[in-house]
Order: sequence, then C-alpha cells, then structure tokens
Amino acid sequence: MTARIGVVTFPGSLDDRDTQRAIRVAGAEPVALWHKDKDLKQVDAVVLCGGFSYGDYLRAGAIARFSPVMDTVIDQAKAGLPVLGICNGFQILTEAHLLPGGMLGNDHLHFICRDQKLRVENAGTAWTSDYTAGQEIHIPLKNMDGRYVADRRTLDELEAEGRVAFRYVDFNPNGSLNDIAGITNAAGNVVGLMPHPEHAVEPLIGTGRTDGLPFFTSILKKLVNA
Amino acid sequence: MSRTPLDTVEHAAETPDVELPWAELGLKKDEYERVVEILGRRPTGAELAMYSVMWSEHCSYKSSKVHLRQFGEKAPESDAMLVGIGENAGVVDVGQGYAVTFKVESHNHPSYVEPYQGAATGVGGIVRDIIAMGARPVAVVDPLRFGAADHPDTKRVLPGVVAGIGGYGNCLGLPNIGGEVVFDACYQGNPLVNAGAIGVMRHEDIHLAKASGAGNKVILYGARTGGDGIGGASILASETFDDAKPSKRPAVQVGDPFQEKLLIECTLEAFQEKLVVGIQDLGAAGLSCATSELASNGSGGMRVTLDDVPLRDSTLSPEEILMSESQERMCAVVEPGKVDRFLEICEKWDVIATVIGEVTDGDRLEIYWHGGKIVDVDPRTVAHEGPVYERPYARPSWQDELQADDANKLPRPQTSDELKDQVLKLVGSPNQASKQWITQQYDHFVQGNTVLAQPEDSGMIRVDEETGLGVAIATDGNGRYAKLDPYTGAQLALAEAYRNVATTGAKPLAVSDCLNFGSPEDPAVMWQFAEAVRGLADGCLQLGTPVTGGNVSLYNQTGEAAIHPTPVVAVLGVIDDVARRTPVAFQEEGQLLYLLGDTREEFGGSAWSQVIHDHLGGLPPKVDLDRERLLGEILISASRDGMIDSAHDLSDGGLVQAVVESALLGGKGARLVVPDGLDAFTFLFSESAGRAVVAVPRSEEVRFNDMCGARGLPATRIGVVDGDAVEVQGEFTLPLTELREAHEATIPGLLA
Amino acid sequence: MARVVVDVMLKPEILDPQGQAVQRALPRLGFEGISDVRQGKRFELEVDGPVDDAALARIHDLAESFLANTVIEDFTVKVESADVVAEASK
Amino acid sequence: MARVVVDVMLKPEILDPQGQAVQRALPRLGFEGISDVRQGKRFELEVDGPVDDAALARIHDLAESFLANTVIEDFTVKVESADVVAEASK
Ligand SMILES: Nc1ncnc2c1ncn2[C@@H]1O[C@H](COP(=O)(O)OP(=O)(O)O)[C@@H](O)[C@H]1O
Ligand SMILES: [Mg+2]
Repeated sequence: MTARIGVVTFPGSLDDRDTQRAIRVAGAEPVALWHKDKDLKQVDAVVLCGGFSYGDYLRAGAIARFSPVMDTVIDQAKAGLPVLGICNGFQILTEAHLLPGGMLGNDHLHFICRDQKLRVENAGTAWTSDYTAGQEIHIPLKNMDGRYVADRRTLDELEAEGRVAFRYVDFNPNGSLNDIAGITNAAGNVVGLMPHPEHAVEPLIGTGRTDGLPFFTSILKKLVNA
Repeated sequence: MSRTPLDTVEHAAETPDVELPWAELGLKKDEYERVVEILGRRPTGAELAMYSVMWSEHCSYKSSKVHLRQFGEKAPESDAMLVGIGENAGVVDVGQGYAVTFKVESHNHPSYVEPYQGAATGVGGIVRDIIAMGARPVAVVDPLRFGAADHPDTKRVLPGVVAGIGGYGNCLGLPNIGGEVVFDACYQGNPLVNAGAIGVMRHEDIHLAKASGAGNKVILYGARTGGDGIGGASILASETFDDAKPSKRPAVQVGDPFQEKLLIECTLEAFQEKLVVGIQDLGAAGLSCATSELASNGSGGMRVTLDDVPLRDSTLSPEEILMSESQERMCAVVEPGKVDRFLEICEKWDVIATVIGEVTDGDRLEIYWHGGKIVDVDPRTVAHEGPVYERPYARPSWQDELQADDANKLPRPQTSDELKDQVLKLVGSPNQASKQWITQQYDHFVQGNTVLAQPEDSGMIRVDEETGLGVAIATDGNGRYAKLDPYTGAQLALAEAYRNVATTGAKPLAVSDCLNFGSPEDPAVMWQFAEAVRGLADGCLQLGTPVTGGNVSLYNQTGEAAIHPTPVVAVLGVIDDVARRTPVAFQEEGQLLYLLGDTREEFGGSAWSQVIHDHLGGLPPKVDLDRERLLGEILISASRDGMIDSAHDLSDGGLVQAVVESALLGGKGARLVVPDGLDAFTFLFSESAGRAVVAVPRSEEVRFNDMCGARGLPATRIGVVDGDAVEVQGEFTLPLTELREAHEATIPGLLA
Repeated sequence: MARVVVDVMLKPEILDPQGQAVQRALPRLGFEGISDVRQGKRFELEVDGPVDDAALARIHDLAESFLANTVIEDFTVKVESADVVAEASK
Repeated sequence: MARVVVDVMLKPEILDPQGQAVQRALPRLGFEGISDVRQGKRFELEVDGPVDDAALARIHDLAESFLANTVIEDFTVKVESADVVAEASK
C-alpha cells in the first residue's frame, strides 16, 4: 500500500505536473485535485504547488485562497491533514492564515531563479523527517514574491518554537526576515517554503541534484507507517 | 462622408465615388486600385481595413517575399520536415513519434515604446503560434539587442524588456533556456526583441490553420476584443474620414499571461479530445488575419457575424474589431456536434468562447454587422495575394571602404602585461560579460524537463521521460559580421547556432530565423537583406538543415541610420538520450584540453577589435560549412561515446573567452600552452569559425585523437584543466577570482 | 453609479523596496527635496446603486478580507465625489 | 513637510488584467453590485519644504516622465491635505 498525495491545480498553477512526477519518483501515488472541487478524493496529504494562480494579480495566492478546494484544505489542515505549500502554495497558505506572516515582492524587485542553498532547521515536521536538523541542501528557487515578512512577535514566536523550518544560507535571495525560506505550523503538518523541492528529484534535470526528494519520501514514510 | 448608413457591400456598390482614406491606412495608390479591381467596386470601410492590414509589410512580406522564396527553392532534402514554411510554425520529426515545432519572431518596435509590455506580448504571440500547431509549448528563448550598454536609455529599455519577457514567460510556466544579449550603439533607437518558442507534440496531433467542412463552426475564444493596436482603423471609425482626430486607441497592447496560460491548457484539452478541425491564433491583424487565413487555407468559404465577438469596449466600430490586436485570443473551427464539448472545456478553464460564424460551401469570406454584409471578399486575395515588390537593391557605396579598413592591421598588444590586460577587458566588456543578472530573471526549471539552460551553448529539454529523447536549441547572430559582409554574416550566424547545438551533443535538424533589417526602401539595406537571405539559404542547403519558418522585421532604423543587418538564426537539434549531453563547465582537473579546427588571423568584426579599438572594418571570419558539419559530427560522436566531458564552441571573444567561461562555470582553472605556429595573441583572440574546445579524460585521449585524425579534423592539444587560475604559459596567470570579478560585475554595475 | 476608491499601502514598518527604488532614482533624474516615497495600490470600484453606509461597510469588509492583506498592509476606503475627480485630474 | 500623492492608472481603453482578476473573484466572495474594477499604483511622496505651484509642476514632470508611462497610463497629482487624510483613514 502506498500513500495517495493530492496536488491541487488552480488556474495558473505551473508545477502541478512536476510535483506529481516528484511524488511518483518518491514512490507515492499522485492524485490530481481541481480548484473548483471541494472534494479531496480521500488523499492522505496535499501539496499546493508553484505557479501564478490567477496570475498572482492581486497578491500572490490571494485569489486562490478563496477557491472551493481551499475551504476543505483549510478545514482538514486544521484537523491534521499534512499540507505542503511550495512557492505559490506557500503564499496561498499564508493568505489562508494556515501559516503566519505574509509574502511580499523580492527586495531587489526582480524575479529570481537560482540554485539556492538552504539549511533544514526543523527535521521534525511531516515533510522533513528524512533530513537531519542542520543539514544543508541545494534546491532551485524561482519567484517574484518570495520575501517573508511578519511582525516582531510572530517572528520571535516562530524562532522560539523552532518553527522556522528552512533558512537561506550564504545568500538571502529576496530580503526575507531572519533569512526565512520556509516555516511550519505548530503541529508540524502544514509546511510552506519558497524553493522548489519538486525540481530537485532527478540527477539530470534542472541543477542536477536530488536534494528535494526527501520531502516526498518523508511524507510517504509517515503515511505508510501510520 | 457621413457614416450614418452602414457601409455595407451594397452601399459600397451604390456609392462608387466615395473617397476612402486608403493612404492613411498605409496603402499605396496602386494597391488601392488593385483592391478595387479585385472587388469590382470600391471596398467597404471594413474591407479596406482588412486589406490594409493584411497587405502591410508586417503581414504580407511584400518587400521580402521575392527573396524568402529561396528558403523553399534551395531547401535541402530532409526526412525530418513534417510541416514547412507558410504555416504558423514549421514542424520537424524528432523520432519516437514525436514532432517539434519552433519559431522566432520579433517584437522590436513595441518594446522600444513600452519595454515591459512590448516584450511580454512578444512572448505571448510566439507561444500562440506554437499552440496553434497542436503542440504543448515547452520552452522559450530570447535573442535581444540593445543600444550602448552605458547609454541612459538602455537603462530604461533593457530592464523593462527583460522583466517583460520574464513576467510573461515565467507566468506561462515556460522555461527560458537560451538567447542572446548584445549591445551596440546601432540599436539605440531600435532595440531588437526577438522571441522564440518550442513546442512538442505527437505526430498525429499536428494541427493546421484551415477552415474546412461546410457547416463547421468558427469559435473565437480567449480575451475579449478591445481597442488595442488598432492604429489606422480609428480613422475609419471617426465620424467623417477627413476629421481624423488623433487616435485615442493605444498603439501598445497589454498582455495577460494568466489568460494565455488558460488558453494553452484549454486548447490542449480540446486537441486531446480531437475537437478541433482547424485553428489559428490571433496576432498581428487580429480577426482580419485569422478569418481570411483560415478561410483561404480551407476548402470552403466562411461567414462571420461580427456582432457576436465579445468586446471589452462597446464603442468599437466593425472596422476596429476586425483590426484589433487584443492579445490572448484564438480561433478554432469545430464540427457542430463537438461545439458543446468545446465550449464546456473553455468554461472549465474560465475562458470566454463564442461561436462567431461558420464554414460555408462557397468560396467567399462574408462578414456581417448589425444585419448588413460589410465584407464580401475572396479570402485568398486578402491573405495570400497581397502585393509583391521587387525593391531595387544595390551594394552600398561604402562597403568597399569598410572592408578595406582591415582589423588585422590594428595595433596588437606588445607585452604579456598588455595581453593580460586586454583579456580582462574583453571578458568584462558588456557583450562578453556574464548575462546572469538577466537570465536569472527567467525560470529555467519549470516543467521539470530542463537538461541545459543558460549559460550553456544551447538549451536542452527532455521530451520523453522513458527514453531520454531530447531537443536542443541555440540562437545566434552577429550584426557586426553581417555589416562587413551580409552573405557571410548570415552564414556565420547559422554556423554558430549549428555549432552550439552540436557542442551539447545534439544533432542539428532544422532552422528558424528572424531577419532584422533597416528600411527596405533603401537599396543598400535591401542589398544587405538579399545577401543575407541568399547566404542563409545557401548555408542551410549545404548543412542539410531546412528553414522551417521565421520572421522578417524591417524598418529598424532611425532617420537615415539603419541598424546593422541582423539575421538571427535558431537551430534546433535532437539528442537520443539527454544523459549524454555535454556541458560547458570543466568537470575534472587533469582532463586534457583540445582545440578543434583551424585558427587564422581573423579579427574583422571581432570582439577584440570592438572592445580594444572600438573598430568595425575588414572582412568577417571565413565560413567553411563542410568543416562545421565535420566538427559537429565529431562533437556528437564524442559525446555519445563518452570521449569528452565538457565542450564549448568558440565564437565572439575567441578561445580565451571560451576557456574563461568553462573555467568559471566549473570552478576549475586551466593551464594553456600556445601551440606551434601561432602567436599568443592570435591563439587567444582570433574568431576563426568552425572551432570548439573540448576537455578529454586522459583515458580517452588516444581514442579521441584517432577519431579526429581519421576524419581529418585538426585537433590540437592546448593544455589541461588545472588549478584556480587561467594560465597562458610564458605569458600571464589570471586567478579565477579576478576573472570572475571582471566577468560578473559588469552587467549588474551597468543596470542594477 | 459611483466610484469608490480603496488605497492599499504597506504598513509603515514594512520595507517598501519599490518606493525606495523610486526615491533612489530621483537624484539621477534631477529631483531634489523628496524625503520619502512609498508605493502602494489603488483600486477603483464602480459601484452599481447608491453608495450608502451599508454599501461602504461591505466594501470595507471586502478591502479587509481581500483587497488588502492586513498582516502586512493598511487600507483606506473613500468615495470619489465628482469635484474631487475634477480637481485631481491632470 | 507635505504629502503629495500620485495615482497612476492604466488608460481606460487599455486592458487591465489585474483589475479584471479582482472583479472576476468578487462573486465567489459573495460581493455583488460592483460593475468594474481597475487596479493602479499609488505613490506617496513626502516633500520637504512648501508644496507650491513650482513644486507641483516638478512633481507633475516626474510623474509624466518616470512614475507613469503615458503611452498606456494616466496619472493624477494631488496634495493630500491634513483633513483629507483624516477623513480617508479607516
Ligand atoms: N537574453 C537571454 N536569454 C536567455 N539566455 C541568454 C540570453 N542572453 C544570453 N543567454 C545565454 O547565455 C549564454 C551565453 O550567451 P552567448 O555568449 O551569446 O552564447 P554563445 O556565444 O555560445 O552563442 C548562452 O547559454 C545563452 O543562451
Ligand atoms: Mg556558444
């Protein structure tokens, strides 16, 4: 038995097929979910993938957050469903207030695409258990609105509770506060990050590294062992 | 004339003496007379609108057509060609049942006026051409030319253009895998924004722009039609033709990449369910073009009710609707029984779709508005039988003088220090410097199939996950070479793109081009154009790579001053297994560096002559296309058989530029020895064509040498991958840190 | 029909690189004497029917829940009266 | 110190994908009765010294040459007086 992991397609989603591929490469079964359906097809976990949902025209993720599928995702995430938000998915999670803080335009005002070095700060979430805390990895990053901001209190809380899951190393590509690349909710089932692990699962493709695969093997193990 | 009575066909027939503003719409007197002759009466306003846009230079290729014919006449035999010139884009067979379509187009002028939107809609337009062939777009490329790097206006134009290309392409989810950035004062008022796209499909999915089958419905879908890019049509829309008040209609269109992304997905879904008989994108000339081309390529006629076109601006006149260049629209021909399903798919993707007409069994294109027939034409006369000009051309009087001003006679560096200094200047000059500041604004990774992207010699995309089948593309063009000799310059562009593809291990298959020139009304420019086309057509014949399509952009000039003739050539290649691709970066210390090809004293048009002497004169490097072909075969075999671990073609900047790039990318230096028979200066800076530098693992040296020897390709051992500097023995040593600073700081310094 | 304008600006404590980029460019363009620039968004809503208190309250809700992300942004809602329009247009 | 506001909006005849995206989302959010939405930019400039006609003229130039691209955008310049600010703030 393997795990069924849903990947939501919003209008403007771009990395839905890549994310499905990454899930397959990890050995799980990808399930396509559609933004107009409230039904999650009984998946064991959900990935909100990268892209420009609704063109990101108002704010990244702001319109997608109000889609029917998100009503269910929000309810079930609060009840413990593992949810990973990658890039636009992360932005949707903050807009939906499943994760604190917000995402703004990169401080240099340009889109940036690069092979980014990160440190895994929290290997205790549903999506990071196949890493070790402190491990440094390279994951492609590509975004326009990757600057994580939150008020001082929220930042202090995130830091104190170990909820900064990933931090940029050597170079902060967007002006994120505290070099934050990704965070988790208190329960550890909802994780969001800007870099794209689904683009780092095959040795030949992209930057040629597979540092992103553990995201998908982590959740698979958790679900299969559960 | 009062416009109160609708200018129907009937009305036109009854009022033969009405004067129409044909000149304001850009038609010449004899062209207008030809329209009257074709119709046997004066045209209606709507007909005039259609003929004027479709017979424009941009749509009819009236100045270039007589020359472009050579691409067909001289086309090499090629089994790969599935769809040739004349369709939205050419299609080539890449094996395993896959077909690839690709094309390059220009969006030069709009990008000067509004850099962001001009460039963005350029990407949007070329991508719709790809979708219209039935393919899923898989990558884009962007050959760009700007004015002087340090000119203040470049700081306005370049960041906007780059943000626009990125903003649109990134939002569509298309990896940007290659292009060019060239600075030259000649492009100051006429930057060149060319954009190319590649799409992949199965053979059976190829679609063509034709409307056949009487009774089939014509469906317009995508964005609503607004007053974008209407230009002259507003004259027709004004109350009286003579009170042609300044147009309120924008000359620049704003793109909506999100809408286009939806268009891609819903079109592909409709293709998948086999719902589409014929399809055409709406680009230049909008509905005028789409309806007349669909109808003239099909078997029957077409009837369209313009009132059914969804509008963004309800005040538009029928002429304006016909000419509108609103972006993100497509036109499909669908059998009646499949219309409901087609509309359902559009609705699923929140795309507006409307039946606006149907295919008839006649041979006329008829368009109705408010119940009256405002267009009744033979669509072929609109789409295909536009004027053809034999424009006079003549070798410019200054050409001899320019060629006599020999770059080989320029003062050369006298000491090792001077040589070293010039190397640093070269690798840090705007044209040779790293373009990372630009290319990192583009998504390279989206779709998860990018094998190679910037700054590799060509971009490479995996087509099939199981077999590893892939395609590669490179675009090149050197306006300086072409200025010195347009025939040779065009062949050098072809040769370089071909070489770039082969260097990555892919077999070059086919060519697309974007020919950017000044005014065709200047015989000197027309000569440059004629020579470049002749050179490209001859070159493609010799290399066995047919031209599958392309684009011509004329009138790139400010006053009397034309840009350098700039033929940009895109070469598409195929590789059986992307695992065999050859990267640019040095991989391992100790590997042996071989220079393939012959090095001559060739400095005309070179980067060295530009950077060090601000000079343009003499002759460009010689072209030997048989040698290019041989070099390509060796590079492909060597990659397939694992004899080389990295390779970089030599082009502008010569050997030293290539070695520095491979070293910086791999983070490994090189020790070079000047080969016998060459001086250090020529060795480092010459731009002789047909060359590449490869890194050979020691274990493969014998086998590699044998192969080159047997095939008759000169291969000279010039050094070894080693250390953290580039050292030219007996001359100088340049640490990678210093080279990196010189190479990478320039562009951010100018633009950030 | 009336126009209601919603202005959305980043909260003052949040870095506004777009505004800063404008400000940094000013001296190059020969403009002195502007000590700060902030860039935000302006939404013009054309409202059918009367813009009474109830309508404004609803637009306020819309701004709060959708047009602005109040974690990072502040907003204001105002009815654009005819004379303001006249005064403001260039 | 005074605040001058420059509002930049796409010309009415130009497609505004951002405004459209907002408008299309409204019914889903349960908002009816808004027939059109346009989205533009708002620049808040803090001006040192008096905002006299000369200063306004210069800001007008700035808006025309830099803040807006008048090929596709219109702009308005206005001085935000203290009472307008008070009325407008939420
Ligand atoms: N505008 C651009 N967009 C994408 N890639 C670019 C652009 N300009 C340059 N590149 C990439 O940078 C690399 C170096 O460019 P160039 O020096 O022109 O290559 P070459 O000399 O091999 O043709 C290539 O990979 C090229 O595709
Ligand atoms: Mg190259």
